[in-house]
Amino acid sequence: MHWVQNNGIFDDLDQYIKWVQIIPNCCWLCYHPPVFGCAFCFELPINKRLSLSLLSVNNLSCIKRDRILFDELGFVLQPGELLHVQGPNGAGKTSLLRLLVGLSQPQSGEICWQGENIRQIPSQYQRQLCYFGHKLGVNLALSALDNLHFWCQMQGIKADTDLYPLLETLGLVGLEELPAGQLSAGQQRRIALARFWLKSCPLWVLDEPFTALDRQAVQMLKSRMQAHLQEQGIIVMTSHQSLDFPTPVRELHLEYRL
Amino acid sequence: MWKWLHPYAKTERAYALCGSLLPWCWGGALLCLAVGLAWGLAFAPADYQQGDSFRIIYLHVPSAILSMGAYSGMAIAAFIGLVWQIRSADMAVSAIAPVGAVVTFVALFTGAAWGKPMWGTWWVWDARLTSELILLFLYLGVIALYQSFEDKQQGAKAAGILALVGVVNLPIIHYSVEWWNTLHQGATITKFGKPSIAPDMLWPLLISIAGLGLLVAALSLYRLQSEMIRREMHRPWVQAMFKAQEGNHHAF
Amino acid sequence: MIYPLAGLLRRELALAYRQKAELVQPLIFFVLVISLFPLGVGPGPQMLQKIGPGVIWVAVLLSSLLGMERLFRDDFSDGWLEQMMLSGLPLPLVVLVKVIAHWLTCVLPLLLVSPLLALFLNLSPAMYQALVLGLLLGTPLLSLVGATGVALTLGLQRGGVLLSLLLLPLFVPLLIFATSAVDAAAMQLPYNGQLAIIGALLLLALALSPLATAHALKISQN
Amino acid sequence: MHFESWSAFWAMGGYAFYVWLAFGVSGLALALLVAQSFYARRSLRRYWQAEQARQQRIAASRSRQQQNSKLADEVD
Repeated sequence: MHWVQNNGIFDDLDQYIKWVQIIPNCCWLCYHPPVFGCAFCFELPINKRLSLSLLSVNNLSCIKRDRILFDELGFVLQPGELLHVQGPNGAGKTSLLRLLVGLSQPQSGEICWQGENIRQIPSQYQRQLCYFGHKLGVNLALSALDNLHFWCQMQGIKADTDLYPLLETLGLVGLEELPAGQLSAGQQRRIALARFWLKSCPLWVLDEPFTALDRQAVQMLKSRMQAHLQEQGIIVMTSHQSLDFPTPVRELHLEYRL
Repeated sequence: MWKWLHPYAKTERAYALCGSLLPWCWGGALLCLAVGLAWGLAFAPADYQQGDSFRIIYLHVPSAILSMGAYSGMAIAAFIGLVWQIRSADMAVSAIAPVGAVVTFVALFTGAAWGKPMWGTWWVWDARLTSELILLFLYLGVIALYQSFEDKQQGAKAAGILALVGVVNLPIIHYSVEWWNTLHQGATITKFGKPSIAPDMLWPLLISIAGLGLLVAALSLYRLQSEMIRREMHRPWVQAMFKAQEGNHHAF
Repeated sequence: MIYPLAGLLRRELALAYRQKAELVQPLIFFVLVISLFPLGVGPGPQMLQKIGPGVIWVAVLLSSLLGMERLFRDDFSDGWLEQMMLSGLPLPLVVLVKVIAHWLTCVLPLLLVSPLLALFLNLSPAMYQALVLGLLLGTPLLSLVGATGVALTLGLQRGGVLLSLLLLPLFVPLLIFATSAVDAAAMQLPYNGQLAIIGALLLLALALSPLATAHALKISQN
Repeated sequence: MHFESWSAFWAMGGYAFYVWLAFGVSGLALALLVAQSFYARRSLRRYWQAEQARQQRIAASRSRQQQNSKLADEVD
């Protein structure tokens, strides 16, 4: 089991559970033995402790066309963490992301949001996440403005805020009312990325967000992501570029299996 | 239900179960078909109205019953696959569909060959023939849908939903066609009616129904096994099985 | 819940407005098919009246198949479907909204050109009335069942022909009852029964088809 | 036995063509289905054997690559 730990203490979930059981009132934030006066040092049942991590993935496996993409994958993500999924083409990065957002169902294993399986709370979970996939979800016949407007309506976001300033910061000035089909690939991706400015939600899932973007747009997205992390958000993303974030980035390597 | 089904959710177990049922099905099918058809063809008395042409009944009725039976079996498998997410059940849908389609074709063809001496034409828009024809189209739809998917697992699930949609529609189609038939043709076509069939004629019929049923079951199970192998080619259990078979050089 | 769904409906209508040409094509096809029949079987008014209901309904089925793929195909390929599935809205309701929008934009125009057909095929006013009532009740059924078929064939590159193979057998009962309603009207007989059955079928489809479609859409994402 | 002779049996009371046509075509259809089922299993097996060979080729090429890189390291 590849347990992606967040502070290097624990190699796997079992070890974590053992540790928590040995020292029942250890600090659930930093796992240290209880310190008098620490607000986080109090007794918590084990399942509660695990549930406090926002997104936990347990024993996940994915099989496509009789090929094991990954199995027994597990990790826990806490607020303010970024998971950078890496691996060669065909290793299952996109499949993992689609499993995480609940678009496809895993062969085995579970994905929990605040301790509850996302299959049990689909709509509640979906309200907490924003997904940027290979397919942008931008209709080429509609304008950038309409695309975002209808997306906001669907998400239940009252888009009383003017969309023009946002489109301006995204470098789409003057293109707001053109059909998206007339824009370049990078510009279309910017339209889709605007969602991360519109919806405030803790979990962002991005699949190769930097491809086809120019340097300025990449920089803008990166700073937006850092701001999100500072607001205790969670990001799961794939990218072939290395992220030069000042904050620590957790990495998950998927290897290509035959 | 779940407790009973769960062990067979593992493909390997389901494969073994199929393997243990198969010899009985093959044997029973051959025996029953041989007895039923020989009895029906050679020993049963001729019908006083239709003469010896009625002997087609020993194929027509079993295949007509089994065509519906196979479809309901397919729909049940699809339902199990849908609700309990059992992979073997999904595979069963794609395994049964071709068998059911062939049986439906047999029912249609024997119906036509019976209709020619009785009604004077190969094809009449008789209610039963028509709904059988639509049933064939439903089968072909399921097969075509399954075949067009590259990802067979996805294809099997889609075919399962189609089978369920079809099974909801089947009674509606059947009754609508029957109603349509009476509306348009009324009593112009003398059907066979429902004469009380003599026991000498009935027994071989029952035996051949059982025989064809077992044949359908055997073929479905055999194809289900093939489907399991195809879908799980790289799993250890298939590897082990093939290696063992290669060891003692037994072809299938 | 209402606000997002209304937004979805508005989006569909806006899209249809942008793609007017695509909507008109099935309509022209419909009128063309129907005007081919008098050329094929001869212009005798009696004959046309006799085959009229069947011809119209077969043409409705065929032309509705042409526009059916619009339901989900574009959304599937540009990723909007994913966004809809992650919107937190119940998928069956989303499907229902899509179907309503599809019916309004693709099928309703068929109803609007139907007086023309009554002229072409020499239908009596009573027959025309039965035809319109049948179309009103029957075409939503077409859209609902069609949505399931489209959702099932979404994962395929070319699902067009397959779609018709899947759907046409399912439309048999509708064809039978709808045409017989018009036939009954031609003979001055009551046709409430047929309409009631179509209505019952519509309710059944309304209850089951969104669920089946939603499930098929989920499968298409796997 | 209902029929008096074999020729009467084959004649089927004058309906020989229809009866034997129905039985023949049905038998043929079912036999084809059975044959196809068995053939499909055989070809699955062939496919598996080809797949085995492919895996071996991949493994061989990998070990060769590793050896080459080792040699290259040694040269360095």
